[in-house]
Amino acid sequence: MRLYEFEGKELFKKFKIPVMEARVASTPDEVYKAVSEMNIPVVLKSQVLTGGRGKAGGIKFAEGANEARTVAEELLKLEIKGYPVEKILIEPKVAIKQEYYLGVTIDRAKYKLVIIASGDGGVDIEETAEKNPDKIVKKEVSINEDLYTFDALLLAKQMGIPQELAKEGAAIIVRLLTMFKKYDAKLAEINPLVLTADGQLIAADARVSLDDDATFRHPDLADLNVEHRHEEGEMTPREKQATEWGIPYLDLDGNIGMFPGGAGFGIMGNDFVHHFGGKPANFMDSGGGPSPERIAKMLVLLDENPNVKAIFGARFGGISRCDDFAKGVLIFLNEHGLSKPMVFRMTGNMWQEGVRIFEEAKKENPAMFEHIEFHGIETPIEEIAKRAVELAEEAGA
Amino acid sequence: MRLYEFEGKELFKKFKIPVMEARVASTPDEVYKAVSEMNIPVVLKSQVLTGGRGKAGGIKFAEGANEARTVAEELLKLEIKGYPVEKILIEPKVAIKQEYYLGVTIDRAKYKLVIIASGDGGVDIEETAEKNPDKIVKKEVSINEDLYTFDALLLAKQMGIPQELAKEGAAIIVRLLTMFKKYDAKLAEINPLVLTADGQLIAADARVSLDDDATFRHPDLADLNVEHRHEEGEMTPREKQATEWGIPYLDLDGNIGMFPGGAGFGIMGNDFVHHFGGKPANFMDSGGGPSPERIAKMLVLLDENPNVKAIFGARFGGISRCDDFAKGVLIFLNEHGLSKPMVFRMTGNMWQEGVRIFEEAKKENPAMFEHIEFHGIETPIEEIAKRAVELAEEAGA
Amino acid sequence: MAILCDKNSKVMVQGITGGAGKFHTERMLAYGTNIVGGVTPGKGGQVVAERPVFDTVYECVQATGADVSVIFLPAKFVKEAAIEAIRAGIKFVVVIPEHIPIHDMLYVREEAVKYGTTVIGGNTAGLITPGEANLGIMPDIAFQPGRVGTVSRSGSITYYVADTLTRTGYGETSCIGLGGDPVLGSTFAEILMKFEEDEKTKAVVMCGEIGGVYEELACEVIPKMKTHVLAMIGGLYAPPGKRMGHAGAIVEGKMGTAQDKLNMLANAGAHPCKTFLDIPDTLKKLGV
Amino acid sequence: MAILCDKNSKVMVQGITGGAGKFHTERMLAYGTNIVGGVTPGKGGQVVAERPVFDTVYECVQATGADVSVIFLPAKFVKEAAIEAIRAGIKFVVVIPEHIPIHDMLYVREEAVKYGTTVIGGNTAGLITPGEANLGIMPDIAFQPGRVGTVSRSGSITYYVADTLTRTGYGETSCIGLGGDPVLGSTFAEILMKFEEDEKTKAVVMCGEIGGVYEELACEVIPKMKTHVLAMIGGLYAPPGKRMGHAGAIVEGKMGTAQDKLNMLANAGAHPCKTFLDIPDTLKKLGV
Repeated sequence: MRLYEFEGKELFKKFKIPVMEARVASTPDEVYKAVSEMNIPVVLKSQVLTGGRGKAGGIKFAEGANEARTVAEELLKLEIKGYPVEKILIEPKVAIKQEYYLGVTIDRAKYKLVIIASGDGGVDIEETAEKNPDKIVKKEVSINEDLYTFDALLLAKQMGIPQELAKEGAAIIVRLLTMFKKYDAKLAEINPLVLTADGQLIAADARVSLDDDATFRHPDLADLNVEHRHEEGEMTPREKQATEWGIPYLDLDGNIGMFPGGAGFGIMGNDFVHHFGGKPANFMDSGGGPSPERIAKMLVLLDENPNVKAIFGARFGGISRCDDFAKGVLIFLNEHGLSKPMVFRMTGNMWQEGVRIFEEAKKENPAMFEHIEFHGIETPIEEIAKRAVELAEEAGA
Repeated sequence: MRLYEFEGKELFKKFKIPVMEARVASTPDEVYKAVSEMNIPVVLKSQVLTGGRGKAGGIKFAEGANEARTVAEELLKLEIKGYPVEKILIEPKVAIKQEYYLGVTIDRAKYKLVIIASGDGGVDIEETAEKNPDKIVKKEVSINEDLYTFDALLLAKQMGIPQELAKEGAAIIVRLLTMFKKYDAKLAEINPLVLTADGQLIAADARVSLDDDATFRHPDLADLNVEHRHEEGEMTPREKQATEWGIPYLDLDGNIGMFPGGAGFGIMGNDFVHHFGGKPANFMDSGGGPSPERIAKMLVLLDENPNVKAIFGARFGGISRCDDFAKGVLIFLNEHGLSKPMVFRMTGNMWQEGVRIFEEAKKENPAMFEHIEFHGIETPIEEIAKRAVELAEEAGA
Repeated sequence: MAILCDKNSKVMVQGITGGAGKFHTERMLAYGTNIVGGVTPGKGGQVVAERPVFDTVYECVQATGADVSVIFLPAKFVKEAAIEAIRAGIKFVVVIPEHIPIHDMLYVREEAVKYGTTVIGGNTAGLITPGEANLGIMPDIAFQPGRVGTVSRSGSITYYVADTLTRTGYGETSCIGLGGDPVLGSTFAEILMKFEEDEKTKAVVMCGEIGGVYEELACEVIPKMKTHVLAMIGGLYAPPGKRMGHAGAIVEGKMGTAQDKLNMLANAGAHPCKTFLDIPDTLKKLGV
Repeated sequence: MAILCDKNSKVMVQGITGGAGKFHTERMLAYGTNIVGGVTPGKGGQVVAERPVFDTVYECVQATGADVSVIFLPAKFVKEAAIEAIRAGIKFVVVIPEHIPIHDMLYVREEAVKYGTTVIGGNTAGLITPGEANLGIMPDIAFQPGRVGTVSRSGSITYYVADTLTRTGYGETSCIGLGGDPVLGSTFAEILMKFEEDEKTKAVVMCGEIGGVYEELACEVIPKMKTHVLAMIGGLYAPPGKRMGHAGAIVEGKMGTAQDKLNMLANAGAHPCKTFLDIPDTLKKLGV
């Protein structure tokens, strides 16, 4: 769950990481009002859940309220990497003496938290890391260890914070790590951490990602108006529908509806379709042990997608049960009906029972199964993928 | 710093360790009023900072308010091991099915926290520990480790808490340890932890000692009305005076005023006096690096003590400075005057300067030094002790 | 032979009294897995599938000698359950549930390393040593004793690979689901080294995925291995994933495509496969 | 020879810019102690007693090679300072201040054990290796190079014992103040074993006190020692101390009087002394 800059800064405030006195506005009028009250030159920052905002013209300055309103009108029309700007963060314009980089993330290979610091902050930090790795300081911290002030002080000095501000810098490092641990963060980045002309250290930007799987223990995030949301960007209507139903789903630009079991085969099944000359219309994950109702909803998403010409199904019952899978398919067939050809393979946990359910239903209502080809363990999955590509070609023709 | 039972239970409440709904009263009328309102049979518990209260008749039952008043009158006249009863804790009388023991302390030899638990709680727990050590369960915990619920659950079962209450017991164990760590405790004891006839686990007593040296980080203790106080018991007027001045001081029953440097020689100097046939009138510790003003106050305490017949001084300047020592003695001589004979030895850090100060003052006012014999490194301290015993004998005769 | 669990392993189930725990305990038993007991705090003394239930892992280990544990519990209880198992002396812990908070897995990993315990998952289908033991949620239909090991981030891929190996007569020594969560109890490299030490395993099929760092780490051990490694990577036709901020790029390096991962593995000495059908072809060429 | 610190040790001072730190740094230097620098966070770059001041111990160690640190800081800063020194590779840490919170010392001890560092104090007068190094606040007047080691809970007792040894011609190898706080960085047993390994130390005088557990622990190592141990205990005429609650009695056993402690030590093979004057008498009898 990625936070907007203004949300991240609310978290910073809670941990006494210094940020500027700021306002958030959604319309040019709100911007005008805010800047009138602030009555100083300001910077207007588009709030989008993606990087590269500055280069895309999403950050502008304004001397007064009238100029701010005009600038806001432009910004609110912007789309940055496909994300429309809906909110603007308004902050005082300050003179900057130095930009630092400070970030905390998880090194998954070493299973450690890592603090990364540099005296060379700003947009080109990744380039710095690649070309001048000695300008980047890293410190690994075990999850069950505290960071002591002396470690932070050393980092602050190594990143080039001047002697008289090093203790203040150290405090910011300790607080950022404390926040990281307290809120189950995956990323907490201050880039840049600025040294202002009047000698203050301030977090000028905030990029924070929290672990969706740990939000259950942070009910207080709601007080910060931080809501659960997509990792990045806006969703298509179908993706929104799927999210409401709790199904991981992404629209792709092909024509084969992917109806897999498990995220792993969800990914590899798409590769196979490509491999045999087709193009998937979506990515989908059933999740572990989906209920029949969920299976039915997955099919609804595909059947109602006009791009889908044929459906490729695969069910290898592990934690999921083939009888539940079969029941789900039947719910879909009875309540919604299938309008596309579908080929699938079903095996694994409770597969005999699944087959029995299908055969019974087919005996009762053969028409319902008219567009369905189903296979068991005897057919390699590659054959099913090939057949799905054929079906889509036939349907598309 | 030892807490009264009612204070300890305030801390317990803060950590959700179950205690009974209780009242505290200081007069028979307050007791009457409290029990009238509670309107149930109660137990009245004398609040004293010592153990053995039950055996000394400090715990009584009362069926109603009138009886409670009468009982309270008796209790408030009690002195338990020399400690007058000034407050009474009033709790509902409950039927008890089982008494457990649960304590946390520090094992100084192993440098670990230790949880101690037993199914055999109550006043005889130490006897149990000695005679049936297998009825005592211990669990060591490192200071930088959390106690997991599974550890606590195992302890709860091992101490014999019934299966259906074991999770509740485990929660109490975890909370007691959390409290212990959060408040820098030296001891946190629930004895007994009772299982009531209606199936509840309740902390029926609370013995908590906190580390005086860590109170600086617990300003919130003031909200619980927990004040800094003597480890056990009430002080003599001179001990109170010394405490106000910040000087560790205890009255003893001899006649030699002990004016040592350092706690170590404070203790061993007393042994030496005994060894040579004398008896010290006090124990005192100058603390590290005492100021001249503090030195002067130490002498005031001794000179004004009518039991003191002679003063035995020793100063080995380490963190303390002999010049400060000499200045302090002079302040005392000038502002207060010495009415007893005194023998002392001074050496160590800045001793030459100390000697110079004395000799200059003596030259100016020899009368002021009439009762003073002072020695340097050439005289073994044993000789000084012997001489102090002689002086006291002469003065006492 | 097998790795991590065989017919002599004494297996316990944490969360044995829950719906999934009970269901899969019965399935695992039906497969012949040597399940000796289970744990649900507060439910000690009960019996599930004729196996005793204990309140704590310590008690279960004392009474049954369990040395392997399979966890079927809601994600938020996994941290304590896994650490309990590790501290009680369990040497192999299988974390079936998905969506384990990442920080929790870091705590679990610290303990696992300290005690020398192997943890797989979260979000793993488990491990199966065909004919000997089935830990977790894998369907037994696809598996047959044989000479190839498998390790995969995804349960469904494990089934398909085993299905292929079984159909083509190679069979499997042990099949491991590394897990699908972003931070996992074990790495590909660690599991590959365990297969390397297993005499019966003649080749290992490792199936990775786009994203994460575990495939790249495997490249450090593959050159040292005598056992053949076959590699598949899911997401060959997916766009490259996104790194988390600059920090991610600085710590984990530039994000590669699935094809980059496959190339790295090939350079390290692994044999790349694009579909499951490539696997038997490759094994044949290698003379396995 | 000496223990823990000699003329080759590179000594740093934590809190060197404070009043006590500066005063004692100059004193220690005057004695000839090889002080190479000091640390006060935020004051790096300053100079005290012609020695460089650093912000962190790490920087000081990098620049000066310091391997011993003496801490002169308010009690509440000692935990971090000691842990900083330990983690930066300092092998001997002297904690001069008193009233260190007990829990803080437990944290320090965990780190010390992990890194193999010796910590003495809190509330110690320090260590003196006569003629070589003086760490802490001991007056140099009482000390002279020689052949007896001393270890004491109290600074004042250390001075008196050294005074006695010096006056009677034995002199000292190293004199250690264990510290007066209730929980100490090192135990008598640990320091005794260091003296045991020092060839020049022919006997050790250990001075304990009523209360605490450290004297009793010494009884475990004395029987294994070849070096003679002389024991004094303060508080022979004091009433027995009070245990903290039942828990204290259960964990640390019944509280003995000072006489009990002295008897235990005698039974373990130590030679008991009642006054300082007994020390040279005993050494003479032992032929030291």
